[in-house]
Amino acid sequence: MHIYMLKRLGLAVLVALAVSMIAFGLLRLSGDPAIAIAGEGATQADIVLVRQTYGFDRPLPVQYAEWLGRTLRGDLGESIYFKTPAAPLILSKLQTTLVLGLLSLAFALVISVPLGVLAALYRNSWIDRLCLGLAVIGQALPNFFFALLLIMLFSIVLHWLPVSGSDSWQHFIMPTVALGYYAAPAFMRLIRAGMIEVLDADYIRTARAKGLPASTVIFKHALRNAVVPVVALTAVQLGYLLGGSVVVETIFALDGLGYLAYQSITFKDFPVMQSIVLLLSVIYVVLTLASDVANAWLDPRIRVA
Amino acid sequence: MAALAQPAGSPLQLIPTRSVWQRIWRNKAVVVGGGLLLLMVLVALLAPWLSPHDPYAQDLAQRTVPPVWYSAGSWLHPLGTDPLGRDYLSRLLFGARISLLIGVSVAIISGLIGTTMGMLAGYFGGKADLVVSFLVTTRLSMPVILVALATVALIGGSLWVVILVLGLLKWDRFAVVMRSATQQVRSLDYVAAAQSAGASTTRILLGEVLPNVLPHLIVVATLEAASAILLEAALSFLGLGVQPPLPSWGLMISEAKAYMFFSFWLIAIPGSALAVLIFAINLAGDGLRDLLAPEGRA
Amino acid sequence: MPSRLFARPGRRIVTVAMLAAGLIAGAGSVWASKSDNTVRFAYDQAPESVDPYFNNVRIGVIIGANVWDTLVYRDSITNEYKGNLAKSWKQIDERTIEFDLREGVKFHNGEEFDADSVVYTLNFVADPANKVTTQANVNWIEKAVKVSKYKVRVITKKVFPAAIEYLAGPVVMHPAKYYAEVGPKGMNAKPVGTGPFKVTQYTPGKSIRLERNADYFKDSPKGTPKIAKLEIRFIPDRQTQMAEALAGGTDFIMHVPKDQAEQAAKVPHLQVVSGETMRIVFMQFDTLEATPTAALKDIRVRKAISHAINREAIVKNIVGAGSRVLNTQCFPSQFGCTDEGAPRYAYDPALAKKLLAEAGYANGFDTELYAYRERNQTEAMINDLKAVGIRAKLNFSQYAAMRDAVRSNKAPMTHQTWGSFSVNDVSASTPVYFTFEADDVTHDAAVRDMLLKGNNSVDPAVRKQAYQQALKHIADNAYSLPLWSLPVYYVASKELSFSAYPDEMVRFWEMSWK
Amino acid sequence: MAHDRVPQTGDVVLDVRGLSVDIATPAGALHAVRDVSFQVRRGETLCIVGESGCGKSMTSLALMSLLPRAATRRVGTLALLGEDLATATRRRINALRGDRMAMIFQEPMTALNPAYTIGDQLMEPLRHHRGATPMQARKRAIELLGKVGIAAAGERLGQYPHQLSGGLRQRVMIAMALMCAPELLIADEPSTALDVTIQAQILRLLADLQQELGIAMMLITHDLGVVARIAHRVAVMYAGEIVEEGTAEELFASPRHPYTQGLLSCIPVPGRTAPGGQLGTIAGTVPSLIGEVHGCGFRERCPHAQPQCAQTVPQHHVAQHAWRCILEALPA
Repeated sequence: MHIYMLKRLGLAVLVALAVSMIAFGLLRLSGDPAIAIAGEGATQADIVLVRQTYGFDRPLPVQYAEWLGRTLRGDLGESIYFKTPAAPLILSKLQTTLVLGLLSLAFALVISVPLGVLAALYRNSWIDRLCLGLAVIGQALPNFFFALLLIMLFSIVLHWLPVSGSDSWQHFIMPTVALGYYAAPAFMRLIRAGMIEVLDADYIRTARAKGLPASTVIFKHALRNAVVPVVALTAVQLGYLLGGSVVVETIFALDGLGYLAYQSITFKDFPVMQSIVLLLSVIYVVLTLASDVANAWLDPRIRVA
Repeated sequence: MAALAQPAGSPLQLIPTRSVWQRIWRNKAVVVGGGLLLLMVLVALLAPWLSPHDPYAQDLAQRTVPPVWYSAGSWLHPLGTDPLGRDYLSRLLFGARISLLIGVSVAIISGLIGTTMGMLAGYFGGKADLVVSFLVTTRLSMPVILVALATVALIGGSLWVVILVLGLLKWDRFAVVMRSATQQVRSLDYVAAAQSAGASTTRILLGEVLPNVLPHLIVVATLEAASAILLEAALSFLGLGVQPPLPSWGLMISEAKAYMFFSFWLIAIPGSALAVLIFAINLAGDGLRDLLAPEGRA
Repeated sequence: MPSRLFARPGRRIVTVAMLAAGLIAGAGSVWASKSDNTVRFAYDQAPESVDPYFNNVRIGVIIGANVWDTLVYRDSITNEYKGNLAKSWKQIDERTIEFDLREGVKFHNGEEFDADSVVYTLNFVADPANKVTTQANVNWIEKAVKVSKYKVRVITKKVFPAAIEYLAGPVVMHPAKYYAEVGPKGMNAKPVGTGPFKVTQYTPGKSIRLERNADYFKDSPKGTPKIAKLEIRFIPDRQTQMAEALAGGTDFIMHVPKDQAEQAAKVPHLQVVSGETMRIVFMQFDTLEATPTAALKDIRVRKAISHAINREAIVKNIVGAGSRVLNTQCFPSQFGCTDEGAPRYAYDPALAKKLLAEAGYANGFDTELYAYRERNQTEAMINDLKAVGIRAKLNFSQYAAMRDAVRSNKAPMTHQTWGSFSVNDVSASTPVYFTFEADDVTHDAAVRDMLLKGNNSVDPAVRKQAYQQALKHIADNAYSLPLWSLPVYYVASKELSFSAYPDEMVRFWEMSWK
Repeated sequence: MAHDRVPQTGDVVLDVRGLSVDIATPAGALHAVRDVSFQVRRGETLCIVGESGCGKSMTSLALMSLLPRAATRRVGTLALLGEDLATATRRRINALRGDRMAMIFQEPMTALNPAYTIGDQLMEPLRHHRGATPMQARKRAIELLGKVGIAAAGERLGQYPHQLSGGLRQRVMIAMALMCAPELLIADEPSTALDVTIQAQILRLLADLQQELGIAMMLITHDLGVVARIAHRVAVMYAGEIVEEGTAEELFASPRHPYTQGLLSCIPVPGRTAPGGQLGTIAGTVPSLIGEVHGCGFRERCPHAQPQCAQTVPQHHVAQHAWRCILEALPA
């Protein structure tokens, strides 16, 4: 267990390093960062000064090492557009996005778990086909299009929900649905497949032979074993949801990381853009690590070895 | 992905036998999805002949004409015109070309990268496997949309930039699936036989392994193509994908969103077309996957 | 003048959704903002900084006028100059104006307004080292000198008759002590002015909340604000703004595209007000040595482009009511603006083709057209260009990104718009693009000299003549293609009473609920 | 040997009459169990013996209402302690299962849920059916684990199935089945999946427990050796039917059905099979049970087959011994 975890931790650190290199490279892709940082109207002397101050004249590996050092200390540079330090700016938006991501994940699970269980219980019946049909249709609907349809229906026609913003819980309903529904089919398929496999297992027959009610059999004995792969997917999906929030946050003008990312990309605000890519990647790495731990914990065969 | 039961006799061999066709025919998902997809491909190929107008020709006197089923519509523009007076049906038909071109090209690029990596990892195992696993993990940890958006913003949006960026980003699933498929094929007798007969590694990989993992490759390629089309649409929707006046469906949605409250059909038409295309590809892909999985697992 | 757009006989279909929207919205009473006397305003661009000297976007100018005050006030109807933070002023010599300041005015943080405020602010922004974004608004200032606590002198670098116009517009007054202490960054983080509204909360990129300044000085020509609270949200997507307006989530949006505005006029709970603005639209050509498209250095090519674009048709069909075709790159009401003697480039694709062939581009050429707003106009122009063989690729981005591309010589052609910071003087428009400043991609010394002569002469007749010569010279050489003036469409709650002005300024202090 | 023991003939615990199980297959209905009737009394062990695929497992699952989805049950009478199970609600069945009747399965390796501890799974029936407190359930679990021969029972409770050997797991399964002191215990090939040495231990344990608790036990097996050791009564199944039923003593002493005879000749029986003598084999294969099935299922393989065997086969009784054959007595 401990060795396994140490190995996973080592891999996570390596991946994070690789991602940081890519994020570092991303900024270099944009050309001379000194010109961008010096801002418009800067003279050649200003640019040279910036280049020296930031060390852009030194070899790339040295620059990378220094940049990594600063990043690790929490110094993400300064937003070129908003002219404030990038780290607090990003952190101030992170909460909204995390809330949105978790809500969407919860929403996806809330629809996919019952549907997946139902489809597995009544496999090959019309219920099963309906659930699978919903999944295929759900995955075919582009989320930006779906988001606009939601606005159209719930804000314009029905007047039930606010269109944009992030001030109250009502503001989160449509973004949550628009972001979360897309993750649901994957969960549903996985839960269905897992449940089908588990429901055929001998220990389910044992549980039924014990006279346990169907709910206990399904939710205690079956689902518990079927969710193990779901936990791994949860981490992956949360990562996707955080990344995918760019589209949804922009449409709903939800003041989160995705919206900031979109703004920074359109304003060519490289330090912010780079930091968000790095931050989301690191979050993903941490999430997968956490899911490995959770998986090991959920499966006694790994936990109690 | 379900395990390969019997790769040598996989249901989708290179030259399907009669019974294989029957199995495919019986799978409704493949028939419906494949049929729809075929229709869209035909429409895309025949777009220049099917289109009533030049998809780029503007007519400022005929702006935002509604489709024919509205009282103000006319058969001159069956699906109406956009706010610059361009024929919507023609744009939609040409848009199918762009979406399919993106789907196919991205699947080919990412397929080449991912398959090479996956096959090398699966065949050689050991260090090659470790390196590929590491690359896949690293790739997975990067948010695709964001990296694609940023890259397109940095080097400028165009059709080929979008294709290249997505192609370079979406190889992960190919690598994962090809790796495990190759691992299984590798252990089969005839591969061992070919090895002992002194066939070169390249030959074994291309001649023995690849044909056997091909069905899986096709399934992944289908699903990745769908995902690439959606991503392009999202990028174009955010204004960082292909550039106007190209009639990409994502771009058409993006351009129509300003008018959605008053001329809903402007957004509903390309939106539905996109949804139907993705639906068809996914349905066909899912169906193929079911055909491959012996226990009929989804 | 603003014209109200009520149900205009439209041949276009009003969708079911829109009718339903209108009915429900009309029936339902979601006038939360009316009851608490708040106006919710949505705008598409977040300013880089709230400090008016460090952004050059419209929303920055609007916030500037509502949160800060200027020494002078130009009456929005009569265009007459009145005292604002200054009670009176007099010209001491050609380059010096003396201001008598109003006493007892306090900044939002309690700091007192006096000569120090003026001196510090003007000397700070005039110093190029402080890198004010809006150089054209301040680079005429040499310095400000304190005479006594309430008397100050402003000295211009050269003779600069438009000084009062600028001091009535973008040149706002900051509190000396606070500004010295926190600088532009602190001013952005926590803005402090003397204006009718004070900032209570600012979240960069998201929103800015304002509150009526209860201690606003009584004698201000702006008058006491009537609405209690103002919430400005930055919503980048126009359709989200429109959705908010339809859903009753905002009370006021502007820059609504013509088509949408015409449809919104049919929604019962909304009113649509439109009018011409000072914002001019023009196509900028990079004719510098390092231009990305060498063809543009050839005058025949530029003339061909001028003849290729059907400005009348675009104005009529896309730009909308309250717009007119321009022949020189300035707004007609601006002092010194005229198209007298300037050539008219009529729509003539055949001539355009001929000119291109003469220039050696019989098969046209490839280039890029940069743009940042009104993309439908850009696309219509690309279509016209294509018709004569010029293949222009659209490069659409945010304003700041486009501006950087222009300034770094990456944009061969640019679909520009300019609102002159609402300054009613040519010195605020044409010279920005032709006096070797950052946005000048022509660098014609003759044009520069004529424009500077106009800027820096006292005699109105001399100024007029200089500007006219410059404008004609620019048009003769087709250095840029003046396109049209931009109308602005405001969509607002029917309960809101407000007026629209050609200067595109939103005067929240005048607004009230019916 | 079992026939040395005197069966205590008590009340009828399980009464089965006319039980049939059909399984839907793409080729048509498979008649896995056809018109089976038997009784199990308190204090007795009924062994159902037959080759794999003869329907004995389906019979046991049908009794517990645990048939797979594709299978359907038809039954004349199915009564537990006089209570009709055929028409009982699912809720009632659930109330009886694990409480009044319990079952042990063939595969101890997979019959326990890998996600929960032994203790949790052991205590579940008592807590659910009897509303026992955790303390009570734990006490009972420890007691029973001791009874099935597991040392350090308290520690075992916190362990997970994967930490236990196959034999231990089957003991746990037995203890679990006994938690609520059922009247009827059905054991479906409880020892088949285990090592030979463990097999004997588990069977002895079951037999001892049955004696000690005096419950009714139904043991499904294909192993006549097992039957000989612990059965009071035996039912021989072939092709979905019970072809012969009787006390273990009588059945082994004088098998009446040709199939039983064939089976018995396949195993070495001390005192019956001459050392070095040839063991018999039954030629042929089991008939397909798909579609219409009539007549004697064994006729294709029967050395005594006659044309009438394809007709309805009469049943013969001699005291408690019953068999189905057109012949009243087999030719010597």
